[in-house]
Amino acid sequence: MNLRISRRAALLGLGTLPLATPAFAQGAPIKVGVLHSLSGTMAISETALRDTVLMMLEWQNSQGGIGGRRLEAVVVDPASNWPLFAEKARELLQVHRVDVSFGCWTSVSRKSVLPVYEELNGLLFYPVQYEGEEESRNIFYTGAAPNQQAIPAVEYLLGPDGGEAQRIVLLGTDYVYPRTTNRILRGFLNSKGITNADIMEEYTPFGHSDWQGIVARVKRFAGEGKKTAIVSTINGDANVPFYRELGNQGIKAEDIPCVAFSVGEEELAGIDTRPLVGHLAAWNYFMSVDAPANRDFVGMWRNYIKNPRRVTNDPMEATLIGFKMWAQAVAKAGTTSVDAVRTAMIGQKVAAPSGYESEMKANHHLTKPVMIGEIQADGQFSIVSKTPTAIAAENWSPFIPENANRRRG
Amino acid sequence: MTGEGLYLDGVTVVFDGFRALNTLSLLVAPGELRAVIGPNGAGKTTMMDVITGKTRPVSGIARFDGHDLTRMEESVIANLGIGRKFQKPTVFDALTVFENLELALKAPRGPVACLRWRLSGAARSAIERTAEQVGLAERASDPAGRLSHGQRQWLEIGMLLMQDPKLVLVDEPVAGMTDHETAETARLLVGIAGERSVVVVEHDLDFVRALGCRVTVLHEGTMLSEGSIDHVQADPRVVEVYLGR
Amino acid sequence: MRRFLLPGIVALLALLPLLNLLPEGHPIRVSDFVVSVAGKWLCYAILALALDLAWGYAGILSLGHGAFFALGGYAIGMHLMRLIGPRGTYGHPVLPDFMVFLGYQELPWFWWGFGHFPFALLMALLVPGLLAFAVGYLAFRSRITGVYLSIITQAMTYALMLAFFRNDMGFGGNNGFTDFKELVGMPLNTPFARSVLYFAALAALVGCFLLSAAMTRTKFGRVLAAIRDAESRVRFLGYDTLRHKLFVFVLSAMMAGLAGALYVPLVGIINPGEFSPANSIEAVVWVAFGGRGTLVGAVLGAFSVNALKTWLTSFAPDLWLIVLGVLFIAVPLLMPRGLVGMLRR
Amino acid sequence: MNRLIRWLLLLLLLAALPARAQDFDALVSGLAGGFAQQAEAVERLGSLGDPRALPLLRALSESRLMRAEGGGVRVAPNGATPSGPEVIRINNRVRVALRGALGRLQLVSPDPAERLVAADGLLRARSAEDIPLLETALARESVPRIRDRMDLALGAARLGSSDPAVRREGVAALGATASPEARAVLLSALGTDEELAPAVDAAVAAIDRRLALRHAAETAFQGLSLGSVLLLAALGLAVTFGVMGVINMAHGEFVMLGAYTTVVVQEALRASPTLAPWSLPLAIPAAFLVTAAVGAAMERGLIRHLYGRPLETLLLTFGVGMVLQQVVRLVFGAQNREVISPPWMQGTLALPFDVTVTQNRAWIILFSLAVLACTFAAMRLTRFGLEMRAVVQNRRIAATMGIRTGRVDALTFAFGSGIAGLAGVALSQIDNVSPNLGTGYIIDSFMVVVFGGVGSLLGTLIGAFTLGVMNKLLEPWAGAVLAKVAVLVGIMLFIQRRPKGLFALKGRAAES
Repeated sequence: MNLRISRRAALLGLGTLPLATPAFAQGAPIKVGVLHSLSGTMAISETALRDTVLMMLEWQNSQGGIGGRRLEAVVVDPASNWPLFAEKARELLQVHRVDVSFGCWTSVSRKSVLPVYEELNGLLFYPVQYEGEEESRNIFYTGAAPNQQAIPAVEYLLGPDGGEAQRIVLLGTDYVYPRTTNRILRGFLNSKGITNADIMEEYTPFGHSDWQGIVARVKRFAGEGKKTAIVSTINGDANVPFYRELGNQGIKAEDIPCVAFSVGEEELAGIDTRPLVGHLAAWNYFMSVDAPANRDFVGMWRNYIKNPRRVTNDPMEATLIGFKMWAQAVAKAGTTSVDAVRTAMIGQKVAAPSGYESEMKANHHLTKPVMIGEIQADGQFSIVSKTPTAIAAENWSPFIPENANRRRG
Repeated sequence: MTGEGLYLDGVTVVFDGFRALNTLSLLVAPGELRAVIGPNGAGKTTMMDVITGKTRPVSGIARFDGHDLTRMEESVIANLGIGRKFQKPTVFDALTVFENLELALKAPRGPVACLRWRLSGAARSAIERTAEQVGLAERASDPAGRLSHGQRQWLEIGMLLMQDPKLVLVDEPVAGMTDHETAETARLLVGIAGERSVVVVEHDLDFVRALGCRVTVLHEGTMLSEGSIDHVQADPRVVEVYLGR
Repeated sequence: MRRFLLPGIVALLALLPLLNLLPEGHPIRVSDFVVSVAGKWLCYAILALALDLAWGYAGILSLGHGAFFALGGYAIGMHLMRLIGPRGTYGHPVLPDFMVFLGYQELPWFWWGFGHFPFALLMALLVPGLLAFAVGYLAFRSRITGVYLSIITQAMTYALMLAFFRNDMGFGGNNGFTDFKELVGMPLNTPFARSVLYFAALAALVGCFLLSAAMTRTKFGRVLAAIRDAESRVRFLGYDTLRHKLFVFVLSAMMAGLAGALYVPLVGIINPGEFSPANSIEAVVWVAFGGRGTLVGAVLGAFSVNALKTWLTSFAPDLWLIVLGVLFIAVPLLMPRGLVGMLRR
Repeated sequence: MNRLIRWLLLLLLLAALPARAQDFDALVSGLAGGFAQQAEAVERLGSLGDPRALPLLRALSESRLMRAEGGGVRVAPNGATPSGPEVIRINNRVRVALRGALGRLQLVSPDPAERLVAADGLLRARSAEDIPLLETALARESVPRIRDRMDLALGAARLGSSDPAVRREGVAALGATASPEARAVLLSALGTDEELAPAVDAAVAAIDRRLALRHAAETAFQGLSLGSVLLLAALGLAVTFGVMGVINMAHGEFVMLGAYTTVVVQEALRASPTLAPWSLPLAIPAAFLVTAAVGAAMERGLIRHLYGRPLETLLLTFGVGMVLQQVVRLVFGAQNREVISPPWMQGTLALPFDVTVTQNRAWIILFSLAVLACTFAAMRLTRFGLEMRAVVQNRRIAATMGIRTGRVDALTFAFGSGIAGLAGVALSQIDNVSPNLGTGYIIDSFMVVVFGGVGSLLGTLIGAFTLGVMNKLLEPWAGAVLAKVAVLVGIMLFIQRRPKGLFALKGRAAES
């Protein structure tokens, strides 16, 4: 189905057809760009988001579109290649004239397209948790900022339910999200009286598959007599071999619990989770959330993807929230014009599948609940802690001293 | 004619425990024409490899005009004035006959010199003269890839001449040639010698006889016999290992 | 007729940004997108030209040219980062954002001088050149040729990719450099800047093309062809093939560096992904597709394969890899001499 | 008889503890409360020592304890996996408490495995209350492994005693071991006990000396394990590249196909209870055949047209790799696929001198050596191997002797590809099964083959293990990335010195 859509798009994509049709004519379809990698290393995570957007689009059309106008998707493949992200963003905006885009995963892809969206005044919804330290008027961030994920998770580890950890191992893939998050966490831990001598920090490359040495070193670090916990910002692909090694070296959650920020239901689908029971993840949504909105979401997804075993995850939920908010904002503004929609976006509220109500704040970030889940033998998470209310994002972390002399604006 | 010519003494080459050359000694005077014969595996080609720097001996002396050949790069040896013609003719198929000869022409060999190289009238006429000499004047602007087997052999000899070497090494020049071509080649080689030393490695005894020069017989990497063709053919050791078979 | 073919194409290419100036909705107006994408292809064409010089003419199949390209890009990227100055997020007068962030107190020594455009441009040529010199010298001296050389150069770009991914290297890690503001006083991210960069890339391509064409017509070019076909024979002719190969390899690397230097301001980002071995192989495919050993072929290949890729990633986002893969299979089998070879026949 | 004594002993122990049976029901209903309440209830049930608690706690730890209607709890049968909101969920805090409680209750169990787990649990609980319990159990224990564990647990328990003499005894006992756990326990005591500090320091130093050897052995194992992975990935290349001279850039994708074959075999056999446990061994021939077939098809259909043009082959196979990757992505989806490890490949294996290694990696080392041996045998001992070597040495003469060279080429390539498939089976046990699986290994494999010496299986073996061990030696102080970069640069420099690799073919044949 999406092939048919993109074929039309492709005809325009030739760049040879003069674009005389005014894009905003009454009744003309609203164009939704989908900028997720369908090949290359990031396809593993991003294809599900492409499908989520298409699902929402189909749903919205079944509701009669927005203001009587149908929605039409333009799917492109930036192929996990960052300069190609920028090129495809420009193509979406200038050739296909999309009214809104949903896309990107990882900060580098977002940073690659950001100048394009700012130059051409486009609108992008970014659905993944990230390190913060950014705020663009052309981007709405529907994933978590560090204070909506990392800090509550570590707080949990330090508390009685998490095992009262006194030493922390910060393991991450060597890129900006783990580096920043760990920097914020170090500041936070220091403020809680955990000195740098009790913090181990180590980075590995993308797709790292040989974890023997690092896990052995973690074991040794944990063998210094203080209760130790691992905080993992390991990126997608490397998690499977990491968890396998953890399980095989006999590190149980009771001894050294590991809390992860990038491991969701999709990642666990590739692992036998029985040896991992009790390890943790922090998100703003888990598939196991017991709420009517979530049951609708899971049912709709499995119905759309025609697979009763497929799972949902946090970035998919964030995509859904973003989509719904955007649709509401367009309806409210009565136009798809970027400036009007941007204004209408602020203050939009959606009853999210997480069971909480999320609100778009003026800093272009959402309020979100924080949930801690323990891995279960069936690959799902058992929610062991959640915040009573959705909390607002601090995209400029107070634990980063340089934010004090940040340029506003 | 100056210098001492080619001087090999006690040269030994070992491949995986196999002695391809075993204390080989050979002296070729300036201007001399010498034929080297021997059965397969006698070390003829290895000897040429040592002289041209392709193979390093484990021991022994290889000198040309007082230069130690065992320590030099192939290209440096070539620039000393040692030219080599391979058994299988290797000319540059993508280039024309003229360009092949031009590459061989004695001139500065560095990249910058090659970039700045302009063909002078003298060089052009030297190339044309050589093309004439090897009978390829008519085909000067054809790619070498289109030449027949014999013509390629001649072109290679022509390239040797362009190098203006003091010592020419020729490996089985007449393999696969017609009788007429063989005779032509013998005449050509005899003509070249005198001004320069020529070492010819060959199987074809009729051809060697036609050269009418001193003959060295190799066997198992060492010199078995040396002298006129009639002398070596009469040598019983030679008869046993080579001719007798 | 053939005499006017190339100048004609160049003139057409030069016209492209001018068509962008026409008012919106004009039948022959080209969009910003086309200008920026075409500018990118021009840079790729320079890279293809560089690769063709080494592979098509001298038989040196480098699977590491992407590394030279990326190094050139990084050199200019460093300059662009320095130019951001206090306009960065944290407002630091000297240090780029990522350094502020990783807690650098001062600029690392290898960043010195990159505030000056001529220095950065020089480095964009010199650094790839020096790397090519070192790798080439070691490899050619040891007579590493053919596929061995390909594997070594591939390992080189792979090692560089791993190294540049490290945040501790001081080159911005995975994120690399982005969010550039200006170049030689000209604000980037405007249609005007893109046109200027487009013309710069076009001029560089024409320059590189003419230089390569002139070079391959000299005796040096013939020596290279001879080395490609029978290297040891060339050595027995008295040519030190090491020096010739090194010369062309270094020159080719510098050309690739120049391509990268033009590419980065155009696309607005440079990161270690550019070092990925697949990028280098893709560049080889452009040359093979266009026809190696002919300069026109290299340029044509870069344009056509990339045009196809741009189009397919929108037209058939799920299938484009298969289409491109089949193309890579078909070229060596069905058109070993590439597009140019086919057209000439 | 023996069993009876055990139960009597248990009763005896229970009588010694303060029995407050009236609390039992209250505590049991606490098991269904909040996490904090649960943990408290579990701890108290453990020290209460009522044998009725044992099945309840076990059920709780295995998610079989359910909320019954009317406030109580009920136990689902052993082996059941109930679901729904009535299942009582626990968290890590409860799990830690459970471990201690179950330890106390199971320490005199007739099942040695349970006693071992119990001793382990008590070691981690480190409570002085357990001293008499452990002393009695130790007196009866006959299995050496469990005795060692109980000794450790006793030492740890003594360290928590209020009597300094007992504590000193504990330090001495722990210091006599070579166990990292003992070291951890000692170090944790260091902070609380000024007086014992010198004794603890000495004990830790003694343990460290014994551990140093162990760490070295473990590092060596890690290196060998990485080497075995490299060996598997490179062996197929050693055949296709080393023997045939074909640069197969799709080699990594063949590895990936092998891994996906494993997934498919597992899924096909999932329904059959007799075959399912054997799915991994069964996947071995399947993966070999599938990839060999793809390899043969590729050789006959494509590569054969390009012999003598290695650079073109390189491009062509790169294209094949792209296509294979995307086809797999479209067929199986971009997500990771789950591969289940059989129980005998999970957990750690204890070797002599307390060296522990992970089972799956130990198996993979053995597997890689077995594959190497088979490859060697196939090339040296079979008719096919003889023909293959003949074709490699002189194709024309081999053909005149009646060898069908085309068939030999196809078989050789199929054989090399099949080995890649075998690598895929092994990699499915340690890495992601995703369409990108192969890309991570291709360059390393080439480096191994080039480093070891093209055409030499022995070279591939030594090359792979050398690189593996070097990587692991460098890793602790250079980090994973720099270690890898250093090894790559090292190989590049090494090849300058020995362009033909470690084990080069010498002589005339190698010159051409």
